[in-house]
Amino acid sequence: MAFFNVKALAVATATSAAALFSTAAQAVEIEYWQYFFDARVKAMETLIENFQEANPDITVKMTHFPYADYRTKVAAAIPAGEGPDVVQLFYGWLNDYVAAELIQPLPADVFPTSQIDAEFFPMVQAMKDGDAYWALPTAVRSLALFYNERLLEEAGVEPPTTLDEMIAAAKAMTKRDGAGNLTQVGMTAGMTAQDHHWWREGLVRQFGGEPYVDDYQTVNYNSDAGLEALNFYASLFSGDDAVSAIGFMDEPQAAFKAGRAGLHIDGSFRIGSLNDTRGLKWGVTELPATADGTRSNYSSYWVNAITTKAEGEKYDAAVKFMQYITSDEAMQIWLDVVGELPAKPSVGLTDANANDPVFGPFIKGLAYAHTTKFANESGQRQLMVEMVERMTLQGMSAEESLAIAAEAEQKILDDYYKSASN
Amino acid sequence: MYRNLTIRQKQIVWAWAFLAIPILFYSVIRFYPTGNAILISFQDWNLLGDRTWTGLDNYQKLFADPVFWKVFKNTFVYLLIGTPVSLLISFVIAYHLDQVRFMHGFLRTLYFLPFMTSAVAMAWVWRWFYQPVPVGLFNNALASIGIPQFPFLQSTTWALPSVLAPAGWAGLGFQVIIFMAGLRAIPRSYYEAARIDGVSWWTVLWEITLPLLKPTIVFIVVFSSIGFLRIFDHVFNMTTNNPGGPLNSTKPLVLMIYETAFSAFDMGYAAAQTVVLFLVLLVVSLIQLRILRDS
Amino acid sequence: MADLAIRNLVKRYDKTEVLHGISLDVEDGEFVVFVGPSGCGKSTTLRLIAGLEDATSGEIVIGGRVVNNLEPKDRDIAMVFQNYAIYPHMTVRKNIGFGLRTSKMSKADKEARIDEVAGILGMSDLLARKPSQLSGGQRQRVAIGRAMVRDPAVFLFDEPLSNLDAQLRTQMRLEIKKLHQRVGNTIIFVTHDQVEAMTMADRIVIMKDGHIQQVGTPAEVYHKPANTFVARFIGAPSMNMLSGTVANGALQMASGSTVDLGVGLPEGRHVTVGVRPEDLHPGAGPALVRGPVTVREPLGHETLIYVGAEGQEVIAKADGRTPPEVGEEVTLTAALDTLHIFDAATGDALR
Amino acid sequence: MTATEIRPTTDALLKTEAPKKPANMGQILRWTLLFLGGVAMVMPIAYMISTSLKWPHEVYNLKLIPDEPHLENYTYVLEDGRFYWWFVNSMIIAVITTICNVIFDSLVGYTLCKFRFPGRYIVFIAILSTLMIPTEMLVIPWYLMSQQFGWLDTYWGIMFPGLMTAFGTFLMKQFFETVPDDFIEAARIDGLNELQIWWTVAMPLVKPALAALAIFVFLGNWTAFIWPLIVTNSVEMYTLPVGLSSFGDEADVAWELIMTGAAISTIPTLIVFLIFQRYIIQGVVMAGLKG
Repeated sequence: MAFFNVKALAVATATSAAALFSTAAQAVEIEYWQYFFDARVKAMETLIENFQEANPDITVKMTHFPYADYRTKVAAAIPAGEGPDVVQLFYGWLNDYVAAELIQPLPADVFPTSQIDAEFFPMVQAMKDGDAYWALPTAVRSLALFYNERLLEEAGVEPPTTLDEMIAAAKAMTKRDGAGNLTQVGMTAGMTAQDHHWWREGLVRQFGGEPYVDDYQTVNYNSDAGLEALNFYASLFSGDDAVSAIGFMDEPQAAFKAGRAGLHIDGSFRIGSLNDTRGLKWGVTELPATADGTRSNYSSYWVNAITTKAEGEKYDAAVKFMQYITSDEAMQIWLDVVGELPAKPSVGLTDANANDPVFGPFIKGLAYAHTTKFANESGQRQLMVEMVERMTLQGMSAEESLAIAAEAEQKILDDYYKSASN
Repeated sequence: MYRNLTIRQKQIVWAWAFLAIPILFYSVIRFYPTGNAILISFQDWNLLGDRTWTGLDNYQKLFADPVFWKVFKNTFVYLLIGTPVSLLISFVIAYHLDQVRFMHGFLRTLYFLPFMTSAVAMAWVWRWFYQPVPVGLFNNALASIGIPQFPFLQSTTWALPSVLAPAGWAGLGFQVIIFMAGLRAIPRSYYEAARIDGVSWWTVLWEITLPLLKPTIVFIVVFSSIGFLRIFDHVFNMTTNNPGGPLNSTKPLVLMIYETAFSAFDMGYAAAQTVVLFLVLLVVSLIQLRILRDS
Repeated sequence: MADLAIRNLVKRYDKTEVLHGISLDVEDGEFVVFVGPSGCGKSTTLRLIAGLEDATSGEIVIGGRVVNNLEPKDRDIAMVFQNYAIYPHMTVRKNIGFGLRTSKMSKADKEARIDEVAGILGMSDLLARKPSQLSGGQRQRVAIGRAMVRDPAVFLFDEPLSNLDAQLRTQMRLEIKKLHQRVGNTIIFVTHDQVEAMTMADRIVIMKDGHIQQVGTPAEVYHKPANTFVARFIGAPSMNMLSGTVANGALQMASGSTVDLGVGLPEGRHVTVGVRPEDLHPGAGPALVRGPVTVREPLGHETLIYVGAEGQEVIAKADGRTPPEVGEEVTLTAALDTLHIFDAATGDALR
Repeated sequence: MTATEIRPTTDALLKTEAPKKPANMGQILRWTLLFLGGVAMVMPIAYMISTSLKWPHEVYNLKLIPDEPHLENYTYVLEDGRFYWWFVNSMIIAVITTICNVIFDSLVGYTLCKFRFPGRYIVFIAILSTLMIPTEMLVIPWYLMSQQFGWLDTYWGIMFPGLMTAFGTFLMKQFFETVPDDFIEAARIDGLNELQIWWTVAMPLVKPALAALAIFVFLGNWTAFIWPLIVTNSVEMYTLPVGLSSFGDEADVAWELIMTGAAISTIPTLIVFLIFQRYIIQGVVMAGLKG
């Protein structure tokens, strides 16, 4: 029998050694993924540092991917059981992830629905499903009008507050060479950047329309208002007195950064990179209103969610991490570093933030912002790009081009919602 | 045991031992995925959810898709402009370079250098050249002599040739070298005999040089046409903010596949497109093989 | 050193049989030359002996051991190839030493052996060179050195001289013969050149279409060819072949003359009468051939004359000083004991 | 006739052996036009390098020689650290893939050329047929495969599709045809096993072909774009072309920085070319004549 005793002892030793080992290496490691954008990575590094200080038993490993590939990577990795425990997703993708059971709902006891409904900007309610939220943002973003102070001064104009003022100011800042080529534009234009959001949720609504109905399942911009909005947008870069040109300096933000554009519509996330640009003096103001004062803006956000990969102690750690990155403190850090706006009015709408010369216009914009629900953001953007191209390159009338775009976009939506309902 | 084998059997053992890893490789990395791609082309799959069998739906969708036909046409335009133009230019250069002694090596280096560059790097260089004023080199040059700017990449007509140019440019040196080798392989005595016969320069070119160059020409045509049919790097990098644009005028099949698979995640649809690409390459190769056999 | 035996060796590629069961015994130290036109199976036989290919059936015995399933390296042989197979990327020393790669000798012994071989071949000064810096004959010597260095029981030579120019070939075949006399190993030498065979061999093996036609010393195959093939293959210019019939115990030649050989031949049989050009000359005696001279080839001490007769052309030897004129009608004769009689149907020698 | 003569043959092809003609007007004109054409060919490369040495305000003028050339752009781009990694990644991948191709393509080519065994023809045709299968067709299954086996974002993942190529195999088979069987049989008689024969006898005989193959594979992998783009996730795993592509967008079209990045990824191959020019051109010629 001695044999058995020895064996039992050996097993006991092994077990306790294993136990010992696991206590020693007790820190739970969870993985966090987001796309690469310098400021976002820096901000998240700060947040992780703070979080780990408060929770020494948890380590968070951040991985980031370039924006263009991010969606592919996430979609590929999670089903393979490889990916993150907490993941950052564009709000428009959420349905896919819920349907594919790649993310799990946030625990209602830690994230009570009623509290979130009350505390966050109402747009996040799209993330709610019955009693639970699937995901929550740290920050939201909106659009505003950037201006080059030096060029405004040179032209002797003030930052515009209405669309008419904007056109006038842009005209004053537009320069041409002897051959009639633009060498400096009054305003940037290009659907490839943020203009497609501005057109959809800004201009179309400001001209009295509603871009989509049926909870964004039906295209509705093929209307008089839509046409007027398109004509207005096209007037920026068509005709002899154009204040802009598509493809000027390759990309709108590049033209603005290079000091060759007076006005530029962009998101709050651009602030960081503009701050880094040497020799550029810029300011920002709210998106211009119509003559009767109508304003509209676009907002979007990235949410954080817990994936189905997180289980057991990793799940607990992930919940704690989620709690921290949706806290007031995290939101303020995110605003300071990234320039994205807090997702809670209580943090965003402090007097300091709302009157901030840089963040103020964006935060004010949130009050009248709309969030487009995309089925395929890049596909839908591409249709806007082509809508303009048909007019500039093929001389198609705005009416016809608008109708084609509306039809094509409706098809994307139909396909998407049809297969989603399957 | 091995010792008891006959010499021939030992050779067989060695041969298969040498081929074991490569055969495994080709099976797993080439043949299995080919079958897999064909299979996926009959399925509906967005990478996240389940695969569902949809039969020929993807193909029906493809043939009904005007973008596909546009892209299909573009692919052939790349081929049908790129191959003959680069063939002609490289032949003319090789023909003359062949007859130059002074600093021959230096001139050859100038023509060959672009072949050593990376397509991505050079796509960006050319993209910059093509920009409108005040950025682009070409348009700045035009503007400086008072000529209105030219919409290289901002035109549905000119964007494709503009994208094609750097691709042809990069491959030109390669073709020139091969042409020169082909020219040098023609025995001098043929030319000397023709000189004695007093035949014209044109007849020599047409009756001696070109027929004897046929294998070289076929090689270059096969090589470059497969390259043009599969063009991607240049297009992708010259049109990143509007891939294949404007209005799909530069989009080749490979870029459409890439977008369908890795932006729209419509794997089945993308696979159907690759099957079509495969068939196109197959047909083009077979036609070329036929021509090769005729020679 | 060892003797070598081949018993009923058959080689078949798929359905084609290229060796039809040949047998041969080679004595220790013998220099045997396989000769025959291309495709006769001589190289195949050599490759089977070397172990580069499998015999379909039959046995190969070297030094009393059946070696059929042995690796080449275990057969105690060495081979010199037509293209020398000396490696352009190695120096002469490395090339010669290559044969010792798998040997268990110490490094110093190997070096000593290489030097010894190089000494024998007279190329001690060339050891550091690359093959590209050598002449054809020197390359050939390196190839032989590579084979020699292993001191094999049997040397195999596969047409080793065919890539050399005529003068060098003559010189090299002398050297190989001397080498054989000096080292005394068994040598199997394959060539398509009958002069090489005649000058070098102790015994010649003449092959055709996968069969051995005759085995014998150079004198035997020259003077007593077993059949018309051997008769025509050995000797240059080739033996003249005239047709005749046996009638009344004598040869009735196509030229009309009758030659009485004084030996019994089957009555009425069609035969082929072979006579070597050097034995055929204008003069008195039984007229074997009659006809006009078509071409003269003066060689100095003698002149070859081509005589057209009965639709064929025969070659004869005439005096170097006063040969017949072209167009002159001549009568050719030969000593009776120089005539070779073959069966017209089978080609086998009757006498 | 033998492998040793491949080199002299191609050398002869490349030698400038055109008949010497007196320098007449036609010849001078021909030379001048060829020279101008050659200069035009290298202009994009020249502007790339020149722009990488310019300050932003100079970028848009047409001067080829910068007023005040400087290396600040390089410092900026390299300080960022990513280009350094991309460079290392590209180098590792290109080198390993090249070694694998040189070994396996030649092993297969050699086996198919010098061994007689049942199934030889089928294997040859099967490998050759993969030339017909476009890489694009395989990208999606490869991606799924990589995903399943956890190869995404690894060196192995980037490399595995290119470890052997049918083209290389075919090329090597063609070259081994020029190696006389005698060489191999002589080695067999000398007692080398087949692996040793391949490595110590056959391989050195086709060195020029191996060099050509190596150069093509290296260049192909150094500039490969679509598969590395798909299979890499993290910025640290990018290869130079993928990195450059993402950098191009991210730099907000600061052309002097993009040109610097382009120069960093191009200059190494240009240097390799200028050093090994003879070998590379020989390789091109051989591929052209043998392929």
